[in-house]
Amino acid sequence: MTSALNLGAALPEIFLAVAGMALLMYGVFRKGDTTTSVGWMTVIAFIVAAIFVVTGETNQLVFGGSFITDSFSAFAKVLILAGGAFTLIMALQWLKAEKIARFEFCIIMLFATTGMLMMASANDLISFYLGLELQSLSAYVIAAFNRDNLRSTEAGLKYFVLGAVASGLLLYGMSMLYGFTGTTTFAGIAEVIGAGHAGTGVLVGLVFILAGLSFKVSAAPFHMWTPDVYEGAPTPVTAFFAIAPKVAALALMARVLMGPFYEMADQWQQVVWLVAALSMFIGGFAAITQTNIKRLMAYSSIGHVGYALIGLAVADEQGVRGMLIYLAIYLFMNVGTFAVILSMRFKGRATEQISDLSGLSKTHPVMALWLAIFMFSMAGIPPLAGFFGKLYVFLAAVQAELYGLAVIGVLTSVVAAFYYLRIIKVMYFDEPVEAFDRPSRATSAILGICGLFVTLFIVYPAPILAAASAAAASLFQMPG
Amino acid sequence: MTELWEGYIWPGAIIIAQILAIVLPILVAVAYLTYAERKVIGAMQLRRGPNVVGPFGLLQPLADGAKLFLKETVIPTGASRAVFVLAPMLTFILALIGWAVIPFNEGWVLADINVGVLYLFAVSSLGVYGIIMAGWGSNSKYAFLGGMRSSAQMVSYEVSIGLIIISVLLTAGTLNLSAIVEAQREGLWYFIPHFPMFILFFISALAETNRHPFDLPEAEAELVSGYNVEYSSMTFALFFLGEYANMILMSGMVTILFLGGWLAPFEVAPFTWVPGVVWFALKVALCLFVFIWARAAFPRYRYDQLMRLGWKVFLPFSGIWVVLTAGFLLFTDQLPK
Amino acid sequence: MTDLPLLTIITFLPLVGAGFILFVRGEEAQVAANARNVALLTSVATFILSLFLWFGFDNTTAEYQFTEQQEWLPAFNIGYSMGIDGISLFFVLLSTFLTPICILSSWEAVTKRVKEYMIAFLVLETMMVGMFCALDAFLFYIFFEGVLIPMFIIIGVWGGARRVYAAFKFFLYTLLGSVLMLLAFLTMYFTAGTSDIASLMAYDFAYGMQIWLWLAIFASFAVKVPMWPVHTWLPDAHVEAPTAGSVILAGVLLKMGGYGFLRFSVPMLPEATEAFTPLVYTLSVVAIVYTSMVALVQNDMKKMIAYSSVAHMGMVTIGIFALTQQAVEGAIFQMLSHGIVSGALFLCVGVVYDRLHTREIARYGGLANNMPRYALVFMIFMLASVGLPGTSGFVGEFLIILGVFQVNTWVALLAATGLILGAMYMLWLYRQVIFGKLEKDDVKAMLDLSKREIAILAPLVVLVLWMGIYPASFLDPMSVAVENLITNYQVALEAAGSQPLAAR
Amino acid sequence: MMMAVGLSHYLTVAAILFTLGVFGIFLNRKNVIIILMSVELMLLAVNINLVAFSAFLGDLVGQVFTMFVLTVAAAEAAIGLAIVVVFFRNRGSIEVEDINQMKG
Amino acid sequence: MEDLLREYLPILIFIGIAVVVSAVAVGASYIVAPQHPDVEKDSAYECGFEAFDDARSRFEVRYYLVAILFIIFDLEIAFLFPWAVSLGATGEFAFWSMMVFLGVLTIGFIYEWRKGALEWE
Repeated sequence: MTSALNLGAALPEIFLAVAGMALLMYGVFRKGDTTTSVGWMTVIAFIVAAIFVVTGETNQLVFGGSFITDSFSAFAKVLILAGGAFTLIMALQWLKAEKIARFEFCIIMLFATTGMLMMASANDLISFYLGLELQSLSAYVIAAFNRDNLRSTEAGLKYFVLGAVASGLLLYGMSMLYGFTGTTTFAGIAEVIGAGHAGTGVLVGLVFILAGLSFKVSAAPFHMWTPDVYEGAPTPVTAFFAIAPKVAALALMARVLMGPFYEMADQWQQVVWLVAALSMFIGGFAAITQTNIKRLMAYSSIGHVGYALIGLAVADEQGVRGMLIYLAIYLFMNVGTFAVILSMRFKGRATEQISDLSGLSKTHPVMALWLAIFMFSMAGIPPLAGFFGKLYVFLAAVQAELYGLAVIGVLTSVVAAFYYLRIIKVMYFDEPVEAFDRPSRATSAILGICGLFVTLFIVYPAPILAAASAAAASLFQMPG
Repeated sequence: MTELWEGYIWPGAIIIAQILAIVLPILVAVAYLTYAERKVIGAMQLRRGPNVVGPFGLLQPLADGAKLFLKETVIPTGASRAVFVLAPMLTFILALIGWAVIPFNEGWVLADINVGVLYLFAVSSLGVYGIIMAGWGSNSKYAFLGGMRSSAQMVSYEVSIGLIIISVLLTAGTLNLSAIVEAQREGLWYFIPHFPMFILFFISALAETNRHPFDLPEAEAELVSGYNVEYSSMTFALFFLGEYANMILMSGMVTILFLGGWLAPFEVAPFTWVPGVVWFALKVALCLFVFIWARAAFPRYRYDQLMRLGWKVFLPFSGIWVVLTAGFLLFTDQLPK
Repeated sequence: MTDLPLLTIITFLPLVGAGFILFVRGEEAQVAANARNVALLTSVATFILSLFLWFGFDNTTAEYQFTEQQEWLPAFNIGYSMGIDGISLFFVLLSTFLTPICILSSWEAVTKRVKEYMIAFLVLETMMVGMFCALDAFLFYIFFEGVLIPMFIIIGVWGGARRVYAAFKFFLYTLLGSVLMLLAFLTMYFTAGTSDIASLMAYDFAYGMQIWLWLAIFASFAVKVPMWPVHTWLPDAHVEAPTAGSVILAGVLLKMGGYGFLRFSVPMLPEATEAFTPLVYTLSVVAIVYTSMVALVQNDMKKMIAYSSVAHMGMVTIGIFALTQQAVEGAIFQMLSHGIVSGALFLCVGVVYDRLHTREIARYGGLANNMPRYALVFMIFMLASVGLPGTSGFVGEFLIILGVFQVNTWVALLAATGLILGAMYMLWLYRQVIFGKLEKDDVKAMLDLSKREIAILAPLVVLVLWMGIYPASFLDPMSVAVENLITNYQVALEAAGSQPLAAR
Repeated sequence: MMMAVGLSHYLTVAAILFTLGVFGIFLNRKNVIIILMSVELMLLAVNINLVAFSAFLGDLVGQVFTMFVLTVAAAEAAIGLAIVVVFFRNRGSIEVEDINQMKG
Repeated sequence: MEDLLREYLPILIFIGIAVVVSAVAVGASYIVAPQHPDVEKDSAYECGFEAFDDARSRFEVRYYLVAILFIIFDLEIAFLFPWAVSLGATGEFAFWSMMVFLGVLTIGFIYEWRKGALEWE
C-alpha cells in the first residue's frame, strides 16, 4: 500500500499547502506590509493549482483510496479556485481601504481553498471530514477577521458555534456509518449498501450526514446562521462564503449521495427534495424585506442552493450535470454582484444598504448595467446565463418526473425575481443620492469578466456544458 | 461463598494492602522531605534548621502536621465553597495516584499497565486543574493571578516534558515503565545518551512542580504565596503535601526514565546484593537533594524569562532532539523492534 | 434563395446597433443625438431588410422558409434554428415596422438617458424579431422572456408616476406565466425527444399530458395576450409606459400571446385545445364585454385604449380557437391591424400628451379647431379601431365573426356586442377630445402635427387603409400556412377520436 | 453478577452524551463557553462511538479516525476560544443573549 | 476486556483510597478544630484593603494564547507517543510522515515566534 503512494494526483492540494506555508514564512519574515505581495502570490498559487488540476491525471485513487481525482473533482476544483482567486483579488483592495489588511487573510483563504479542494476529492469519510474541517476552521477565522469590529466577531462566533454543531452532527453520522458498515471508504460503504445490508444505523448516519452538509451549504432548514454571518463578515469574506464553500460542499454532497448511498436513493431523495424546496422557498420569501444587501445576498444564496439541490434530488447523471452547470454560472453571477457590493463606498466608507444604490445608473452607468444584468441573471431571465443554470436543473427534474419540485422551483423563482428587480429598481428608477468612489481597477476588471460571461454564455455554452457532462459522467462510473 | 471470598474479597484486600504500603511510606517520605529540606538548606545557609522538637528536630514535621490539622478551616466569603475545598483535595489525590504505576523494584508495581508513561503524563497534566480551581475558587485577586501564572507555567513545561519523554520512548520502544527500566539494563542508562534531555527534563520537573527557581506562582514577596494564599489548616496542608508528593513523583520519573530505576549501577557482586528498591530510593533521594539544592542555589527567574525558556529553548531543543534520535536510531537500525 | 442568413441578420442587427450606441462617448447632448441617429438608422435598415422576407416569400407552401440551423447546446440536441412561415412573416414585419416609428416618436419626448433608451429599444427589437423567427421551443422561450428585460426598464425608467408599480406588475405577471410554460416545454422536450417546433407539432402527446401542458402554456400566453382575468397588468403597464413603450406593448408584445397559441397550443396539443375551447370562449367573451364596459368609464385616454386592447385581443383569441380558415386568418389579420391601430392610437395620445402633459380626457376638447390634421389622423385610427369598412380593423373583425359564426353562433353574437361597445367608447373619446368647444387656454395654444409627427403617422395611415382596402396582399401569404394548421388540427383530432376511448 | 459491557452500552452512553451536547447548545441561554463545552461533549460522544465500533469490529480505522477527530477538535477549540476572546473584547460579554447585533 | 479491567482495577481502588484519605483529612480537621468564622477573617486578602471589585475580571489575553498553544502542542505529543513506540515496526515511511507533520507544525511555530506570541511583555 505504501509503495503505491501516488502523490502526483494530489499535486494541487499539496502544492497549495506547501505554497501556503511558504507564503506564511515569507509574510512573517518580510518587513513592512506584505498583504499585497502575498495576496498576488496566493492568486498565482491558485492559478498554478488550477493548471495542475486541469493537466493532472484523472481517475486516480490515492492515499489508500481515500482521495480520488476524476473529471468531477476537477470541475469542482476549477470552480473553487476561480472563486477563491476572484474574491481574493477583490478583497485586497477592500481590506486595505478598511485598514484591516493583514497578509494572514490571504493565507487563511488559501488554506480554506485547500480544504475545499480536498472536499471535492474526498472518497473516504476521514478525508471528507478533514477537508471539511480545514475549510470550516479557516472560514470561522476569516469571518471574524475584522477583529475590532463587533459585527464581524459576532459573525465569526455565530458561524463557529453553529458550524461546530454541524460538524458534530456530521461526525455522529459518520461514526454510525462506520459502525454499521465497518468501513470508512466510500467504495466500501457502497458495497455494503449495495449488498442490501443497509440497516437503520446506516440510515441514521445518512440523515446526520445530510443535516451536517446541508448546514455547510446553508440549505434550509439549516440556514439560520447564513444571514447573520453574511451580514457581519467582512464583505470580501461574504463573497467568498457565498461561492467557494458552496461549490465544495455541494460537490461533496453529490459524491456522497451518488457514490456510497446511490442504492438508497429512494430514501434520501425525499429528504433532498424537501430541503431543496424549503431552501427555494425561504430564499424567495425571506429576502423580500431585507434592506442590507449582504443579507439579501445571503437569502439569495440560500435560494440558489435550493436550485442546485434540485439537481441532487434528481439523483442521476443529468441532475448532477445540471447542478454543476448551475454552480459554474452561479459563481460568475455572484462574483460579479459582489464586485459591485465591494465597490459600494462613499468617500472611503463602505456601505451595505440597498438604498445607497439609488440612481447608480446615473452615477456609475457601467456598474449599474452589470449589476442589473447579474440581477436579471439571478432571477433566471433569458438570455442571460442564470436562465441556463435554472434550465438545466429543471431539465433534469422534469426528465426524472419531479414535477412538484420543478413547479415549486419556478414559482419561487418568480418570487425571487421580485427582490432582484427591486435592486434594479433602486438603481434605475430612483434618484441618485451620492456617487460612489471609483472602484479599483482589479475589481472593475473582474466585474467586466463576470458580466461578459453572464451575457455571452448563450453564444457559446458548449465548453462548459461539455465539461459538466464529462464531470457528471465520471461521478457515475465508480472506480474500484 | 468461597468463590466470593476467593474471587473478590481476598484479592481486594491484597490490593488495598499494597496501596497502603505505597501511600503510607510516601506520606512519611513527604513529611520528612520537608524536614530534610529545612535541614539541608539550613546547612547550606550555615543555619541549623529545626532542632527543637524531638531529637535533632525529627518530630518537627509531626508537630507541623498537628498544628495544621487543628487550625480553623477558613473559607473566604466570596469563594465558591465547593471548588475551594475540592482544589486541594484534587491536587493531593493526583499527587498520590501517580504512584500506582511506578515500579519500585522488579515486579514491585501496583498496576503494571502497558501505557504507564501515558498514565503518568495524564495524571501530571490534570494537576493544573487543582491549581486553577484554587485560583478561581478563592475569588481573590492574588490567588487568581497566582493560579493563572501557575497554570500557564505548568502547561508550558508540560509540552517540553512530553517531547523529552518521546526521546526516551524511541529508545525504549515501550510505554511500560518496568520495560523502560529493563531496557536500560542492556545498554546505557538513558541519562548518558540523552544527557541534554536529562537536564532539560529535570529543569522542566522543577518548573512543573512550581519549585525554585521557577516558583513564581507562589512568590511570597510579589504575589503573597499565589494561588494558595487564602488557604489555611488542612486544605493548605493538602496543597503542601501534594506539592512535595509531586516532587517525589517527579524524581521517581527521572529515576525510571533516565537513571535506570531500580537497577544497580554496575551488574557486579557488591552492587547486586543491594535490593533494587534501595537503589530506587537512593536515586530518588539524590534527585530530591538536587531539588532542594536548586532552591538554595539559584535566584528566582522572572516570569517572562521563565516562559521564554520553556517555549523558545526547551520546546525547539527537545523537538530537534526527538528528530535526531528517531533519525539516528532508524538509520543505524537500532530501533527496538 | 441566397445563403445569406437573413433572419439572423434581421434579428441581431439591432443588437449590433445597440452595441454601437453603448460605446458612444462624449457630451450628453452629442451622445443623445448620436444615439438617436444610430438607433433610427439601425431600425430602418432592419425594416428594409425585413421587407426582403416579404418579397422573397413563397406564398404557395406551408413549409418554413429562410430556415437556418446551427448547433448550439450540443449535449441536449437543442439547436439554434430559425425560420418563418405565413403566420410569423407579418409579425416579424410588424415588429421591424413599429420599432423605427417608436424611435422616431421618442425623438423629442425622451430627453433623459437617451442612450439607454435607444439601447433598450434595439434590444427589444432583437428579442421580438427573434421570438417570431425561432423554430426551437427553447430558443423561442429565451426570446420570449428576454423581452421582459428591456420592457421592464423602459416602463420603469421613462414611465409615468406609478411606473415602478406598473413595471413590477408587468414583469412578475408575465414571468409567472412563462415559467410554467418553461416546464411545459421541458416536459414536451423529454416526451418527444426534441425541442424543434416542427417535430413537436408532429408528435402525438398523450391526452392526459396534453391537458397539463396546455394549461401550463396557456398560463403564459393568456397573461401575455392578455385574457381576462389576468389582464390587470396591462392597463397599468400601458398607462405608465412612455408612448413608444405603449406602442410596442400594444403593437407587438400582446401579439406574442396570440402567436404562441397558434404556434404551440393549437398545433401541438389539438385534443386539449378542443377540450379547452369553451373555456377560452368564455374568458374571451367576458373580456370583450367586461373590458369594453370598463373602457367606457375611463377618463384616462391611455387607459381607455388599453382596455380596448384587451377587448380586441379577446376577439383574436376567439378567432384563433374557432379554428376555421376565416377565423384564424381573421385573428392574425386582426392582430396585425390592432398592432398598427392601437400603436397609432397611443401615438396620437402621445402627440397631445407631449403638448399638455396630461392624458385626462376632460382636459381636452375642441382640438378639431386648432389641430385639424391631427383630428383627421386620429379619426382614421379611431374608425379603424371601431372596425369601419375600408379600414384594417374591419377586415379582421369581420373575418373572425364570420369564422366563429360557423362554429358557435352565440359566441359570435356576444363578440359582436363588443364591436358595438367599442364603437361607443371610441366615439365618445373622439367627441370629447376633438369636438366640443375650444375653451381652455392651454389647449388653445396647442400646435398641430409637426413634420416629424406626420412622418411617423403617415405610414401608419397608409398601412391602415391599405390593409382595409386590399387585404389580399396580407392574407395571401398566410392562407396556406393557416390551412395547413387547420388541416393538421383536424387530422389530429380525428386520429385521436378514432382511437378507443380507453387509450386516452 | 458482573454484567458484560457490550457495544450497545457504549452506543447508548454516546447517544446520551451527544443529546446532552445538542441540548446544551440549544437550551443554554447563558454562556458561550458552555456552548463550546457542549460541542466538545458532542465530539466526545462521537469518539466513544468510533472507538467502540472499532473495538467491536476489530478494525483500527475507527481509532485512527478518533485521532483525527481529537486533533480537529483541539484546533476547533483553539479557534473557538480565540473568537470568543475577540468577541468579548468588543462586546464586553459572552452571554448568549448578547449575541444579537444582527437580526432580521 | 476482563484482563484489561483487572489491570486497571488497582488504579481505581487507589483513586478511591486517595479520595477517602483527602476527604477524611479535610473533614476530620473541620470537625476537630474549632471553627469561629467572622466577617474580617473570611474576607479576601487584598493588602489590608476591602476588596475593590470582583476578582474574576479580565486578565491578560496571553494566558489564553498559552492555553491554545498548549492544546496544539499537547496533541502533537499525543501523536508522537504511539509513533515513537512503534517506529521500529513501521519504519521509514512512518518516520517521514511524522517529519512532514512536524515540519508543518514547525512552520506554525516559527510563525508564532515571529509574531511575538511567545513573548511575555
